[in-house]
Amino acid sequence: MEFGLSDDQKLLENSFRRFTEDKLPLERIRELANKKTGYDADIWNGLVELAATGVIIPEQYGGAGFKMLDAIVILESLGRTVTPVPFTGTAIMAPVALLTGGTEAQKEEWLPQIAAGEVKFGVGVTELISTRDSKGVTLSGDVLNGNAMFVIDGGPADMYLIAAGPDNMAIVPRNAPGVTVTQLTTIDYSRMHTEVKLENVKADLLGGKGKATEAIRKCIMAGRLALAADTWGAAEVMIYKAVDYAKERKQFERAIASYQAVKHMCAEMITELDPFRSLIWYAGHAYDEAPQETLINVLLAKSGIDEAAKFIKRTATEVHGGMGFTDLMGLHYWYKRVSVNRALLGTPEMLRNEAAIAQGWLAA
Amino acid sequence: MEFGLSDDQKLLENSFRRFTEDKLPLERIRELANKKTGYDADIWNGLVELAATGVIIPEQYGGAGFKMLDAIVILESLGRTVTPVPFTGTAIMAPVALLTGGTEAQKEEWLPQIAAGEVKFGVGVTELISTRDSKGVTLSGDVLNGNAMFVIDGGPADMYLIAAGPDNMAIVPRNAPGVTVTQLTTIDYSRMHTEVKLENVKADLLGGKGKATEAIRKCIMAGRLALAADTWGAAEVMIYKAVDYAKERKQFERAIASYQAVKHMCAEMITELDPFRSLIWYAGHAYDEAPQETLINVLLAKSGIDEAAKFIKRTATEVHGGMGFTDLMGLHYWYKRVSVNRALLGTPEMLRNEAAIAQGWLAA
Amino acid sequence: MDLSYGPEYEDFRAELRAFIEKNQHKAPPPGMGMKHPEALEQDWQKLLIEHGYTCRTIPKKYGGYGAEPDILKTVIIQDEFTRANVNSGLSGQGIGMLVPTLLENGNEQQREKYIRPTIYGEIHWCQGYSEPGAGSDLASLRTNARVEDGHFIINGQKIWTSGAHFADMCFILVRTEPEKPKHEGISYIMMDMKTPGIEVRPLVTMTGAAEFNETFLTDVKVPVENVVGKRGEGWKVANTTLKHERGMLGDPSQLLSRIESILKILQNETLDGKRLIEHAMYRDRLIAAQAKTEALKFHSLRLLSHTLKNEDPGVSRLIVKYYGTTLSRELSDIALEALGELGQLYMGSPHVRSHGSWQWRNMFDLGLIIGGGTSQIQKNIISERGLGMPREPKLAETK
Amino acid sequence: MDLSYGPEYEDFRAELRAFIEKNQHKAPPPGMGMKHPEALEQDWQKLLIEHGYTCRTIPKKYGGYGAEPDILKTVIIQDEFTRANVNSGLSGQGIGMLVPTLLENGNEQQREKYIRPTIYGEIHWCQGYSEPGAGSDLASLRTNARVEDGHFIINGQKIWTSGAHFADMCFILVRTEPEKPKHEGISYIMMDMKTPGIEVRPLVTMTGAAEFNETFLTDVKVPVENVVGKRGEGWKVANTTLKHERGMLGDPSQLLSRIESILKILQNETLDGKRLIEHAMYRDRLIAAQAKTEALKFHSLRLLSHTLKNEDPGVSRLIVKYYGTTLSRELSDIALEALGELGQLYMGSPHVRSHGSWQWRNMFDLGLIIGGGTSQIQKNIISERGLGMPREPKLAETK
Repeated sequence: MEFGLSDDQKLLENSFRRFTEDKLPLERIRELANKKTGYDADIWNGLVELAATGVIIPEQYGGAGFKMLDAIVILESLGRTVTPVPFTGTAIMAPVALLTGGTEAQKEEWLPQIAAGEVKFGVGVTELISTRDSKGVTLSGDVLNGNAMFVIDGGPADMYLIAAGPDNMAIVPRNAPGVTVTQLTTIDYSRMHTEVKLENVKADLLGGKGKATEAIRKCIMAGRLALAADTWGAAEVMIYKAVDYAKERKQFERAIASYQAVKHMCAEMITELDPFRSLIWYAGHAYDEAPQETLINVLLAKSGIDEAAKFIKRTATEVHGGMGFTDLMGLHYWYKRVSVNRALLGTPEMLRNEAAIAQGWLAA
Repeated sequence: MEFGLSDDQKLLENSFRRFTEDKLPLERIRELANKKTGYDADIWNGLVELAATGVIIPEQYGGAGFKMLDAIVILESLGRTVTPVPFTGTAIMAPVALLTGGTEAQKEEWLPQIAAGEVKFGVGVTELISTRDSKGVTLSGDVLNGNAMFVIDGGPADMYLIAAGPDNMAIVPRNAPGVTVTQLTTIDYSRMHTEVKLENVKADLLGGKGKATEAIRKCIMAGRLALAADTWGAAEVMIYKAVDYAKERKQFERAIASYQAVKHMCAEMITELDPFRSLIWYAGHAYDEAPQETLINVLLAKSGIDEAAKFIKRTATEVHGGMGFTDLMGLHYWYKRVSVNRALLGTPEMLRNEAAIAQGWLAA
Repeated sequence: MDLSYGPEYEDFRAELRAFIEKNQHKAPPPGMGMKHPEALEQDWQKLLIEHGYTCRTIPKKYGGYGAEPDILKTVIIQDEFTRANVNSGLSGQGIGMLVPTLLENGNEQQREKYIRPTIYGEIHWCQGYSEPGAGSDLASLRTNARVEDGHFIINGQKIWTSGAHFADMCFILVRTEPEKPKHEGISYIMMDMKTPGIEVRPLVTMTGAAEFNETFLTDVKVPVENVVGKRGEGWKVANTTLKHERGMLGDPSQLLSRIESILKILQNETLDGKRLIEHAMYRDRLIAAQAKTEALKFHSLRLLSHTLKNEDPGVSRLIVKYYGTTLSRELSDIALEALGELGQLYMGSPHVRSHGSWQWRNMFDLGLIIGGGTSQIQKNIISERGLGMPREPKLAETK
Repeated sequence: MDLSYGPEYEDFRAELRAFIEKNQHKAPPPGMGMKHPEALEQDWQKLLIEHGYTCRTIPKKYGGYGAEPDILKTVIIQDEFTRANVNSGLSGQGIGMLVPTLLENGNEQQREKYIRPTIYGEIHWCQGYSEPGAGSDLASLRTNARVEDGHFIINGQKIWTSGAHFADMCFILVRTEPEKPKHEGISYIMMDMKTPGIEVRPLVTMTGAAEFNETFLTDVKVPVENVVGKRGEGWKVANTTLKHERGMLGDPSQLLSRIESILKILQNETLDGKRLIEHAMYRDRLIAAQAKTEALKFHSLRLLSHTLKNEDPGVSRLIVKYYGTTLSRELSDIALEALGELGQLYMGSPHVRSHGSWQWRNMFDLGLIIGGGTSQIQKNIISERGLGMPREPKLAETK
């Protein structure tokens, strides 16, 4: 028995940290953010070479056949460098949906392409979590109508998985007739989500009509977990950037890191952050090894790390003083990444409400 | 135009601060708390001599004929020394109810006795704010049945004003047949509230049947305001006790007041506290001068100072370190006073909900 | 307590309401002040000054309305413009900071020359205090000036010079006596932004906009008579100004109008078919923030009363910046969090609410928490000056 | 990650469940440990040790079960006792702190003499560390001992000696070499509480109870062989113990069972006819706290894994006390606030819930935040040792 990363996972962690840190010095992060595409071919191809896009895809479909916890190790690294790639949609949510609910033919068609980096998926499930500007997509016969908001990673996607109610999910090519894709620009320019409008689009339904209930459920769960791991990585970096800056920056003839106020801000940040890594890990572990425990742990993990990151993004910026407010330090790229993660696939308040229902504390 | 206390009010403030501080050194506070009576004859008589029990009672009924803001000045002082007297029930809530809704005969009977310190009133309105263990008192014909929880200052009271629904309030002697009084012991031993059970008690109704609607409304409002002012006074003392202790206490060869962490805790406390004094003052001013603004300001003032005091009671204790946790320093008497004030006549959550309704933000 | 709205004030309010009603079509939209005042703003400002609705207490001889301080009128003016959501005249660092400084520390000639065009929006000012290495420790600034031929020759770099790219003038702190202890060698100088040697570069912030600038100074020549107060006393002079700045930042009427805007969001937007206001969590937070805002409103009145009577309100004044900026951030947090994913959309995006101004506001609020004395500095000030706690003890010499 | 509950562990759990099921009628109620263990507790403790359900890894020769450390079994034991709400054996400072210290720093004779009776509840210990003037700065303690005729003669005053009035023994820190620097002149001594010269006075706390004592020591004679470790090395020895204490305080299974209790309150109590759980605010806060508790649960497992592998988990260990105690206070806050006025009732009052234990808990939680290193000290440790930030700089000599 051991709670923690295996030696293999530590190697994986090291190689991805090296890869993302090499690829994404601050100037490159800034440059790519300014493009607002949520994608970079060079990084994407590198990830494919490292077998990342197929991390949870079984070997029989051309993937690495690893577990969700391995994916989390990668996601932490991607968060650490606010990596502009459609990884959550393509390499986590789409494979989970396909593996859970796809027909054998659908798996054989799409999973090898994902693993090989030949296709990028955006995933539209927002309306199953909450409705604001859109009531989502409806299916009548085999035709889809409606619009899906905040399709995860929809910006650079070639293909979409769009939920139509809780039981159906359609595989929709971006260029299919009747599909209109509109980019939604959030404050985070490192990933691009979209609105997808469907007008009489003929549906290829995941697993057939009414067969996607479980696929959608797990796809949302995995997406939330991915965002939690991404936030964890980004938030940890913010803390250490603050600590390092405080050690360098002098005011009143002292490094500001020697002021108790600054020290305590840093102590509070790491305290809020650190335990959630274990909860995220456990939720990832449970995904494969103790499925019945996954849902509640994912809900608690994402809502918890979102709250911790809210505190950290502000406090780390304050430690940086005025410099934290400028683009010179670039801290805001991390700030914005965790801000948007918080709002996607369920705000903390919504997740906690769901957790009450999931535990039977409250009627659904 | 001037926002602040008048010269007369400053004199009033000084004389009450001197009086309460003289009467209540820590040892005396401890001694009286251990009695758990919520009353001390010596202090009560002193307050009567200072005309405090009749502060808001018009001169024609033997009172001082002052305004609510004057009462607030007194209440702050009483809070400052966690004074064990039934002032809120007797000198604020009961006179407001009588003045607003009493018949001339009722006013003439009770107000002079209150002003002269000859009678102490407990006031039972809790069930109009929320029901938990009790649904309150009902009136049929002219007979009362039911039980009233958390009758303010009911411990030392001779008389009770008990609401029976939103429109009726009964004047009930403690020793009337059918009345059973049970002391409810909270953590705060400086005031004693009670449960009052009524079995077929014949009612003397304030203003007559169905005539007490406005009296009850104002009585609750004034009670809340009184608790807010009391909390303000108690919380301010906690801060200055913490500041003084920090200046005295040395650890690692320095006064702990020179540590930035301790300084910032004190700065945060005073920042949370101070602005609410102005809001409480304004609410007290509005009570007489701009009645239509009173309700919302009272709701915001009490809920706000309750939250501030929650932070202050904990932080002031932490500044005192282990000593704050002991009875040696006695800080806990203030801690407990503000804790109980918070829960009485509406918790902050309930008051904020009421504020939403009062402003028409939400349907009642 | 005397808040009686006697007949004089009721009349005043009625007149003001009538004025706003009648003239609001002439008013520019309430703006962020990120550009030089144009004719529209200048005309509106002129009208407001003529009626005594702005620059009320600035003496007539300098172009102001010349009224005696009158809190109630000040409050009524604030109230009514906020209520009507009508532009209440020019603000900014010239009117807010330089003018009070000149009134307190300037000589007659400087007052006559600069106050009138400043309040009429003809001269727009920027502030040159902070430097990249001198933030909280402002007095460690290194921009310096030597004197040659009746001129200061200024060299160095300033940061956070908001509006420098369209400002006409800059009031700047420079080290004129480098040999003196750090607080004693500083002078407060008014500098024409058209002087050769000034280069202004936009400073991009986290909001993506360039609300501020970096300003590089190379042999900038400024006449010696442009010093305000005495040479070497700039630190004292600047502290007058900083005091005014800190007063500006807790603005409760701005916060009150922000609460109104959030309320509209909560009433109009829905989540799962239910209005946001019916979701207890957001409503509860908004009202908790409203309580603090109302408290700040009356607290400000109390401070004004003290000011009028020349009383020192002690710690009560020192808390305002920390309280106000923290509260402001909480308000924009509430707006964003209630809006969920929609709250994360930014300028130009489809579905974005209020043009993304809540996100802008939220980031800028964080900037305000940091700027003009971080919260940590504020808490030092509150505890030391307000509560009499000891200053950071002197350190041993390190080698 | 290997959390597989293989057949060995499933069997272990099944056995344990059967054990609890069969024997729980013998168990004393889960208690606060505020009295000397009596026969009932001692018998239960004996039964648990025999089955390896407590004192599992303490060597057999000292009376323990003598098992190899096995995290999964530790977790299963914790889980099952918590789940069944059955007394999981004796705790307290003897078992929690002295025994590990003796195992690490004691000599063989001391181990043989004290460990067995301690874990069997025959010798109950109290701790004599803090003094009225030595709290966070524990090493400034002034209780002293001189040596005469093979004995320490101890004089001074200790505070926070919980259970001193019924303890058999006390492990105490005293200054034995006053001439040495403050950390170097301290010794760790085991003292019989029946020795003449010891006076124990109850220390009333804010809870109204006397959970602690003040202990006055006048010429108390203790044999020199009762020193643990070397004379003058007591600071190091005590730090072993303090490490164990800090480990104890973040106990997630206690927090998890507290969440269960609060849940029952929210499900059973009503406000205005609606169950408290249906009031969004309390529910939301409870689940936010649950998230932190679950995080702490897995965090603790992670730390245990590190410990087993002799790895230093760095900052991750240092945060536990601060995180756990803060969380614990938030939980008791939720319980009290949800109960409204009823939550303010205290021991003995009509209508009081859970005998007032939530109020007691809430105040005691604050005591835990302060005790054993205040939150401020914890944050110093986290930032300095965990994040490598500079220690408080040396001060200049003041005169």
